[in-house]
Amino acid sequence: MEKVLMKGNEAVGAAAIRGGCRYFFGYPITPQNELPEYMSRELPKVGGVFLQAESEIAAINMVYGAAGSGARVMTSSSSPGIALKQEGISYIAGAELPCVIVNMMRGGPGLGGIQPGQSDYFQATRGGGNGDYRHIVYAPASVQETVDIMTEAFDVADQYRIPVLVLGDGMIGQMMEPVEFRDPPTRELPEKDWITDGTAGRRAPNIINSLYLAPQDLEDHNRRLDAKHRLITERETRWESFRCDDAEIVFVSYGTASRIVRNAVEMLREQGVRAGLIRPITLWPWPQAAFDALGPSVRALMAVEMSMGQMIDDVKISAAGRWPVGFYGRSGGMVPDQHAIAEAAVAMLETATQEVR
Amino acid sequence: MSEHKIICAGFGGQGVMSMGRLVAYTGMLNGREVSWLPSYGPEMRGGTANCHVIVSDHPVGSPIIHRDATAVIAMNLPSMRKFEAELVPGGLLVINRSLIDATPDRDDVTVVPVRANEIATEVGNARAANMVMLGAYLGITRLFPLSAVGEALGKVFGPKKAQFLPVNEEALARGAALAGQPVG
Amino acid sequence: MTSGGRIAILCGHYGTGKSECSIALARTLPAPVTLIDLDVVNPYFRSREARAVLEADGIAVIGNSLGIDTGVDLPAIPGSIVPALRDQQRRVVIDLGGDPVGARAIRQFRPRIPTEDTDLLYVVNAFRQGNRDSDTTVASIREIEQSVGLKCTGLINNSHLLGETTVDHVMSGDRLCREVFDATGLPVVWVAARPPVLDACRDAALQPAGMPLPVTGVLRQDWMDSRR
Amino acid sequence: MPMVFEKTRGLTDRETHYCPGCTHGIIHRLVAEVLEEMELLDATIGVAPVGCSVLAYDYFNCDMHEAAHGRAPAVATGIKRVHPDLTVFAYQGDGDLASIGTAEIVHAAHRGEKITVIFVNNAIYGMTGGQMAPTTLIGQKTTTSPYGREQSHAGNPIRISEMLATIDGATFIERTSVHNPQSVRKTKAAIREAFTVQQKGLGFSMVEVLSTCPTNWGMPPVEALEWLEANMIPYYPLGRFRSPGVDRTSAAEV
Repeated sequence: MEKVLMKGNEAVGAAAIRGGCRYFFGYPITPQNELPEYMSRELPKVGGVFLQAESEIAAINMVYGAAGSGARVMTSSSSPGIALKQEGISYIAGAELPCVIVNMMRGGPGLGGIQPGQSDYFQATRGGGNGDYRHIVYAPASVQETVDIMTEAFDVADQYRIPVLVLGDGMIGQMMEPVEFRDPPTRELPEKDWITDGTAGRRAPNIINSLYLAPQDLEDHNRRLDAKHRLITERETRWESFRCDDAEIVFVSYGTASRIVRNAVEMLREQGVRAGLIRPITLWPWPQAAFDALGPSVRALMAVEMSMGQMIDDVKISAAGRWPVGFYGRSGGMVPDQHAIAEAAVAMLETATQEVR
Repeated sequence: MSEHKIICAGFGGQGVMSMGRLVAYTGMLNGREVSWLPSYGPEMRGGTANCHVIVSDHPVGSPIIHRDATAVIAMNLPSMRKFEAELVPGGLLVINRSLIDATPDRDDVTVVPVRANEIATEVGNARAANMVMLGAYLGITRLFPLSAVGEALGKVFGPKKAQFLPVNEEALARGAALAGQPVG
Repeated sequence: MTSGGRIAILCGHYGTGKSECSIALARTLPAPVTLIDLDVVNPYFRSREARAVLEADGIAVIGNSLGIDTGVDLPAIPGSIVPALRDQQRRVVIDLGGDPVGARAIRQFRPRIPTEDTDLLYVVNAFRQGNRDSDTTVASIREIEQSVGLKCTGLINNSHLLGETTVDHVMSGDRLCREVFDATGLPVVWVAARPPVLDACRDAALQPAGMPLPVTGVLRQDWMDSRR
Repeated sequence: MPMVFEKTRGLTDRETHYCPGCTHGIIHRLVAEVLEEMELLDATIGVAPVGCSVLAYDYFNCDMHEAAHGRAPAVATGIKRVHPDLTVFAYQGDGDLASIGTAEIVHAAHRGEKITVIFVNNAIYGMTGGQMAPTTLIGQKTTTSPYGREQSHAGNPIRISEMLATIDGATFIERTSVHNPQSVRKTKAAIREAFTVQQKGLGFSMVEVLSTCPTNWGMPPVEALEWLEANMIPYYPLGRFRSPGVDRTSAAEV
């Protein structure tokens, strides 16, 4: 198929519709407004429904209702709006409903700013909602990757009956890159025999619910969810390892920040410093295997984030004391600079060398 | 490795965004790797606008241009002041002489002054100043042949604005023609 | 006689130990006994959680109509309370919710409760804020009486600090209860404490007012008694 | 001999958990009977709230969703937009609808969402142990208004039907009660009318039903019904506030 130049937010909308999305419930917030605007324009053309809700809370609860009714449904927002949706996300995860949520992150905390950020890592991977739940988190680094993930996201959500969060940032949402729309790999999807669509007198009522009165029942439910989470970890973990084979320092970075790090890697290589990059594509499940595959050449890891350091916690868990873990981050909508990243890496390697001596 | 990192900047309404999109689009249609990143938010609403465009032979790393712009196309004075510092030594600074009286601070870059507004008015559309500027840039860098840009123009503006195509193409050509003239 | 009523309703501030006393009383009284947990205020430490222990002792327990003792904060008061109240052969212990408003849940059954055959026992714990002196305790008794629609008939001295309780604590409660008696004429019907503490009182020849009511602490003892 | 009482197919065989004398049971039955009589049961999706009726999904014999506190109208919106041909209703209490969920109910009405809401107003939070509701009357004692609700501190009780009746999208709004057989019959008629409005695609419909809570009000069931009549109805007048083609902002006797 021919390549087209698309803005990230529009491309997400186009890919979602291609992925089967027919219902969108949302509430405006910068920097993702092009997405609901696109959906309001395009969904009616394919027989779908766009509805601007009165709040993010209402929007996610509409998603809950539509998902339980068997629809392919999504919502989108940016950081503070996603914070408001956490209640609904927990209910959706608890009731095991499939849906797709897009967060085009901006700077925080609070009202923060509208420039790109990655400070919702904890919110995305730990969840701001209550309870022992997980959901898949994709962190694409280009418009093309966003499109590929969005096209597949509804299948993934349906396969596991789980919310899927696509975590971009203002940069991913606002930038234009050439994209090609491709069909995702075929997945075997279970029949949706649990949805509410009227019994038609043919079956017992279906109930969409996350309430368990007996503690033992709730524990059993949580054990089932946990087993599902393990299965997803086994099958759906994705990452990219870039020039890690002989690397002495390995950066860990995702999304927009990882693109800048990739430039820093090239720059360091030109200077004779053997740098590499682990780029998690799924933040949950987290690519532990990428770390276990690192060779003996590695002397240090360095997390690079557009935050004051959130993902670094997972990097440290994965390092498990095998390597020192450094950090470089910018926040508030400031974007890291490849030169500064490279300098931080060189400084860290020197420290690591001194410690070895 | 050929990589062009261009910052287009000016007032809102001067067409800096579409100028950048046109470069990205032309690059894509000619098999190059491209990215286009706009400024967004209050800055955009407040009147000034800019976008970062990268055209490369390799996949684009960061879409952000930071102190490594190969060219800055500045449509007004605040834009020149803000972005000339982003240029690499030897970079290209195309400035709209119709609106910029001052001289740049940088003395290690090639400055190309273009009386874009006057030329645009001459070709019959005052709003085509951006195309004159882009023409000048292309005339110097030879990034794409003008015909390739013309083809992309049709796609960017769509059939609804087809009547503006000839004017825009002429503005591009007039800008490009300046490239042969002495700089200063 | 205060200890002789067929129906014993235990009331008091929350945290005074109504539920443990209700359980202890249900196990002390002659069979058949029904324990009715009418606490619709507190989600934890409800006497219904001791259902297994009590049923093993032959005591019937009425919790909520869902048949689930934890995990629900619905009042879900079951209709089976009415036949239990009506059964003349049966002793009934009713564990009320804390404070006057919590005690209100029993009002709906007021017409079914024979005043002459019912005790309203106020549980005193001198180490809870609502029982810090005689005046506050009397005021609390009056409020609950109004809320329940019955007159209080006696006191249970359940002054304790959980696992840290000593005879001194029991005797502090005894002093408070005697002051309340002076002010109201309400006798101390039971003195409730863990068996070792009751034994220590006896060994020290201390004689707190009331009949000894051994409380064994059956509610969530796994973690409540970790310091003992 | 005519059958005087027959269990409706609209309810499951599950025994409800409601306290003796609680009027939720009556209201459940009325909704279920109407759905059955209108032959809608097999094409209906209900939404249960958080509150004493949190388990309503076990009692109604149709597809059901459990919703988060206050969000039932949003959940019902999502369902209705996916299944515009099915009947969708939400069953909500006063804490749920009149407090935490005011934005959701106002905007569902405002959009003219073609759903039916059964709003049970008993002036207290039953589930969590008798706390003050937005509809708690002045002077009424609850666990969080132990000295009685005071206007200067907590404001006046909110009249939801009157408020929603000012919204154009709210096609049918009626307040009824269940304190005597006559009012029960009127409630059933109102519920039928509300579902009819939805069937005809005319817009949003809501029936507010004044209800009792013997447990948390602290009174025997019969006394509770009398209390409702003596105290709630004067403040919450019964009647139809809006119906197709008619919009009023004060109650009118039906």
